[in-house]
Amino acid sequence: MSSHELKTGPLEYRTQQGQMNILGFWIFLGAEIVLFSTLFATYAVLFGRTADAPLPGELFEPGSVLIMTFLLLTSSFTCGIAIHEMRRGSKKGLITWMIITLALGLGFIGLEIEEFIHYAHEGATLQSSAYWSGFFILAGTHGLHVTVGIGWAILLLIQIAKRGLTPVTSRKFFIISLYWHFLDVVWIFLFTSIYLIGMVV
Amino acid sequence: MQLDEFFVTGEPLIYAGMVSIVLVTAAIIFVLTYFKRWGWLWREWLTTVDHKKIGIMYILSALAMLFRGGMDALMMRVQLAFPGMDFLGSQHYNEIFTTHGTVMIIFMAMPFLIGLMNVIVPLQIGARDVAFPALNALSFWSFLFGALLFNISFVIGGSPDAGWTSYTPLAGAAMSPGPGQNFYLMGLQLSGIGTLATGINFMVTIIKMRAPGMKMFQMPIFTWSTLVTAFIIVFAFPILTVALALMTIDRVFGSQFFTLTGEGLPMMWANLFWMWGHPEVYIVILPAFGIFSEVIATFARKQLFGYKAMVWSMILIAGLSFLVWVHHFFTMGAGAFVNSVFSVSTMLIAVPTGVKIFNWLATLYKSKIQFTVANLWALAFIPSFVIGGVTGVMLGMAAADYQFHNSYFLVAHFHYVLIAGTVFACFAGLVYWYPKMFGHKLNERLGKISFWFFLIGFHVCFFPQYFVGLDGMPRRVFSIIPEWMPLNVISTVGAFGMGLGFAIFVYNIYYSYRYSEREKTGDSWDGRTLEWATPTPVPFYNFATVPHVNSHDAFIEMKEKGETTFDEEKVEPIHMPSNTGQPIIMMGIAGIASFGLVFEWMWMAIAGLIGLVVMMGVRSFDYDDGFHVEVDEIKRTERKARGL
Amino acid sequence: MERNKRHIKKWLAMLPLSLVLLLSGCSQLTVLDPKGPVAESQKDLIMYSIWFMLVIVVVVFALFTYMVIKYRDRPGRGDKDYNPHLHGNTMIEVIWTVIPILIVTALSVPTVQTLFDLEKPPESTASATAAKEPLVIHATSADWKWFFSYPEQNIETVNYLHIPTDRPIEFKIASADSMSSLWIPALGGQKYGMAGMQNTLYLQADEQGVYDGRNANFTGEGFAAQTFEVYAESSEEFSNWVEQAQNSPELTQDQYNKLLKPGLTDRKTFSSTHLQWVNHGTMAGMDYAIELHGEAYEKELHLKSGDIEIDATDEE
Amino acid sequence: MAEHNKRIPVQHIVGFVLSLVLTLLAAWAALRSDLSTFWIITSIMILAVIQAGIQLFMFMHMTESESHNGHVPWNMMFHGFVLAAIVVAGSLFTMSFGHDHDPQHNGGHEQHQQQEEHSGGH
Repeated sequence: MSSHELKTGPLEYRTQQGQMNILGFWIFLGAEIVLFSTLFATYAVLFGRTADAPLPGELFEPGSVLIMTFLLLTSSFTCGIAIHEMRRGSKKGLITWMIITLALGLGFIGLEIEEFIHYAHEGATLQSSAYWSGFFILAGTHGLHVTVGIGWAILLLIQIAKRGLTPVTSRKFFIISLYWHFLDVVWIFLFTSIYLIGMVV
Repeated sequence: MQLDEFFVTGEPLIYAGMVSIVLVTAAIIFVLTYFKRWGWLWREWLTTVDHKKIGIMYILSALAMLFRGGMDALMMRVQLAFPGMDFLGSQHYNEIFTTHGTVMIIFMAMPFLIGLMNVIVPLQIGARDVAFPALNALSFWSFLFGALLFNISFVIGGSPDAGWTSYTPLAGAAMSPGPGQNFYLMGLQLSGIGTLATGINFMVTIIKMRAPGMKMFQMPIFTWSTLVTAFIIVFAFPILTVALALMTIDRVFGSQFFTLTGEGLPMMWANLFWMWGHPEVYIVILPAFGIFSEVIATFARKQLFGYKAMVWSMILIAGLSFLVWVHHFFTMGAGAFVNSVFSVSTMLIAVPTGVKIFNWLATLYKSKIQFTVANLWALAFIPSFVIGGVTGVMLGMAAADYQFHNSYFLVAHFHYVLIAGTVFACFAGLVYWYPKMFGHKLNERLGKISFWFFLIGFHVCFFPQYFVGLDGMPRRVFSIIPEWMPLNVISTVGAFGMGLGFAIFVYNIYYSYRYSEREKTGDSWDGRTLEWATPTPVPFYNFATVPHVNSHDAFIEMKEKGETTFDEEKVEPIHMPSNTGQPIIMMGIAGIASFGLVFEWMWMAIAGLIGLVVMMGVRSFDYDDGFHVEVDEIKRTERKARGL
Repeated sequence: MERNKRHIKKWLAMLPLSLVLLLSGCSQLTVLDPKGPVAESQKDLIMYSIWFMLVIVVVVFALFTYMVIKYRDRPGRGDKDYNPHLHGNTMIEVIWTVIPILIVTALSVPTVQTLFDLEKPPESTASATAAKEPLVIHATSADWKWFFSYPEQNIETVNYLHIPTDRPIEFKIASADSMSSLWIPALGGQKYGMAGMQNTLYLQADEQGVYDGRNANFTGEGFAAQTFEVYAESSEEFSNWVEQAQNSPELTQDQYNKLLKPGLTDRKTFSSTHLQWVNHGTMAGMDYAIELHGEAYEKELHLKSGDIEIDATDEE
Repeated sequence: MAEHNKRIPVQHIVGFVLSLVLTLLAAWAALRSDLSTFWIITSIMILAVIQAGIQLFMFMHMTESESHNGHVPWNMMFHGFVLAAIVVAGSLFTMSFGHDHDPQHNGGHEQHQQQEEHSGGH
């Protein structure tokens, strides 16, 4: 609970509380890795258990999946730029790049929902087989994380508009940037192990 | 849903339970209203973020849960001693062993230890609170509402009845329809979230908030055990979260993870459950090791032997704990190779554990042992735990495990490690730190009587179970063949001995509250670590001035140098967090959402979920930065506390 | 205070002693009184490990007793033999790290060996004749009963089985619904039965007799009653029994479906097996029972202890 | 320190380009190359790990010293990934390796074989 404040360095690291919140979030991300890996493990073990539902290779379309991947990769990049702007002391830059990030995220979510609806029409739903349960819950959990991230970032944008760049607001933005990049990391593995492998095997 | 489906009907024992719940609730409401204590309760306890108060609430809840789980145990023992009496029917017996296991592990052992961590760890490292005090309160309320949700099941909706392991497909929607199993899933889910938050909280606290000068390898051993435990929690609990979520989705939304239809794989549940479950065992045993180390070192009046080896063995145990989960289902038929791998990794855990046992023994070498009650619990742990440990190695030998598995041999083993390890540690820790928490010691004479009843009762109860297990008695049966009767009767006698020991312990709390001498100094036992450097009762800011630490056993060094935690020259204003009602409200809403999901009332679940999201938003916009305690107030408080 | 300490001593001295006494009486315990080569090898492994464990227990107890008595804080002891700053000793710590490693190694080797041996049919020990082909029996559990199908003999029994002695039995274990575990402690360790999967367990009886078998894995309300008896008899007697059984009525699918319904049932014998319609151990057969009786799992049996005993006396 | 005030975030741009290239490479390997299934899976998993590293080091500032958090973030990520490997590989090892999932088809643990059978049915 020390209130000593450093005079230099990025704003988000200047108070001990700021450092601790960021550290706590890193630890939380460690837990998130395990959370997703459990879903990956379930998916992997249930691979092939499609029962009467269509096979993944029949439904996956490389085109839309690649677009989704590029949307998310780009949003991760723009989110990085937003933090770069924040560290340069530019509130406007931060807000602008963050809004771009969210727009890309929304695009990703839109495509994912469309994809899920398409699969459901083809007869692959949460209920249709163990494999598809694994697929929808794994991809869905990631999608839910992205959605939560968008809502969270909107709250933070309101706060920064009101309060400007302070150790507290910049800490909050730094943390959500960690979250956003992390979702990109998860997506890379999702893209690789669900879609690419699903289309190969 | 009809009202008679909502309430459990037809069991006299459960009617009695309902009546007592109503009476106790009415009594509490009456007392609070009559003495006009509602405001006090809200300000001092329900909204508190003080780690000491949160710890005390954890411990009190855990004691209540110990009572509940203990009653379950006694009922089971009565049934097994007199199966002909038809005391419990099969269904009722199944519900009771399910709730006994779940309550004892999730709602007793873990909260009890987390409670002790809460009270002690910040004091041991010279911190003024944990890293995230409001999150800490949130953890507690999530545990409490989870526990309430789980415990209410026996009067509303029906208890879960698929065992604390809840193996699918038995626990799935097809074979266990109704809210019972949902209570298990949601109760554990809700409290599990809090446990994960606690893990993160304590990791950050210990890493970032140690007193100046205190290096990692100078931390008190209980703090080390907490750090290692927090690490295990962070990496193990997400697995449980996912497993529970998947089964919930299976049951409520019809997915096919662990079902017999849609090519589901029921055994995957067992796999995920034990991937969490085995680390969980170490979550409840490592803090116990830490407590024993503190207690033994204090009452042996001697430095802990092999401090570094103790720390490294804990780290090693933590690592290995993630690599042995398959030994819980060697008999699933994964083949000789898989079983060999996990058999060897399981037995390897005996190595660091053995090192710890020998280090404790060596701590006693050339010491001056004082047989206080706390130390009796700690000393009794060593031989008792060794019996549990060696039989654990026997269970780890997969080929032999085919005969031990699912038998009372296994039941005896895990009670030997969990009671002699965790429960003894809870008692040792509570007795040891009791004066720090409540300002007076527990009566030693009553404490000793309760200790001997509990210890002898424990061995009488569980030692025969090894043999009845080798005679082929499986666990979880409510009816037995005549050959197993004599040993079961002996077991039951022992169980009542333990019950009596616990009752005396509880009476001792009341007796000591009335008659024990109040503590005058903060150093009740001539302690070695920083928690004893604070005055008793501990001021809410813990340390007026934080000492500089150069060694473990920091307080020994301070006493040698004549230092205290109140250096008038150096007092500065102290920044403290404000109380907040958000955690209890947030978790109350989460409790309502969970309750809705238990009964699959979607309107209620969705409304609760929206409320939860709104509360998170409120939290995000809350910029309350706490307050400062001024120098004058600190000086006044400290002078009064120290009688200066 | 003083009396308590004496208690500790007395009690601690008695514990290992009682352990030895109890162990000597152990030969009556089912698991330690094996009736076949599989249980024999497991018993040998258990006894082998028990001796190690006993040594560890005795050493720790002796050290503990010594420390507690010698270094207790008694009046007039003063600072003799008291060294509060003794912080460790690398040499001795290495020793007590290495010894457990050696013990673990000594336990691992026979464990792994036995594990691999148990995956094969036991080699015939009692009879001098050459190794016989294992007798295949499909053991299928359903809530809360056991079906034993003999595909070669084309017979099926419910809740009991006959086996010839001196011949390996190859159990093909599966479950129609909840996960179960086939355990005949006198003949050897258990293995799970699961729907959609098939486990193989080799057992063998060397001695004739009637042995208790059961489901050891919790399956719900009727779990305690999910038991069966194993009749191990000479191969002639076994052949006679098979002949007799082959004269029993055939098992119809309708009848089988009724039997699958959750509940208790008494012994039955049929001259055909259910394997002709469904093998619950395959992916195709895993949802057979649940599709058939999905609703029936909700119903409670209201089973009391007395019900089970009546059931047992009904048999034979 | 100086890096934070630079106008153009070189590190981010490099990271972004790299991640695009790696994604396309993985997609090519999976969809267009003639590699065997085993090598495809191996190579695209390696590419994914490299990409994850890019995010962690170049975007998330996992190791910057101004955080005053030392090696802890790195430590958590490292152990998180170790555990992920244990959970995924361990589950496959114990759930699929030795089991006879489908005795009639006699090849339960070889999943693609199973899959062919399924696709045959369609």
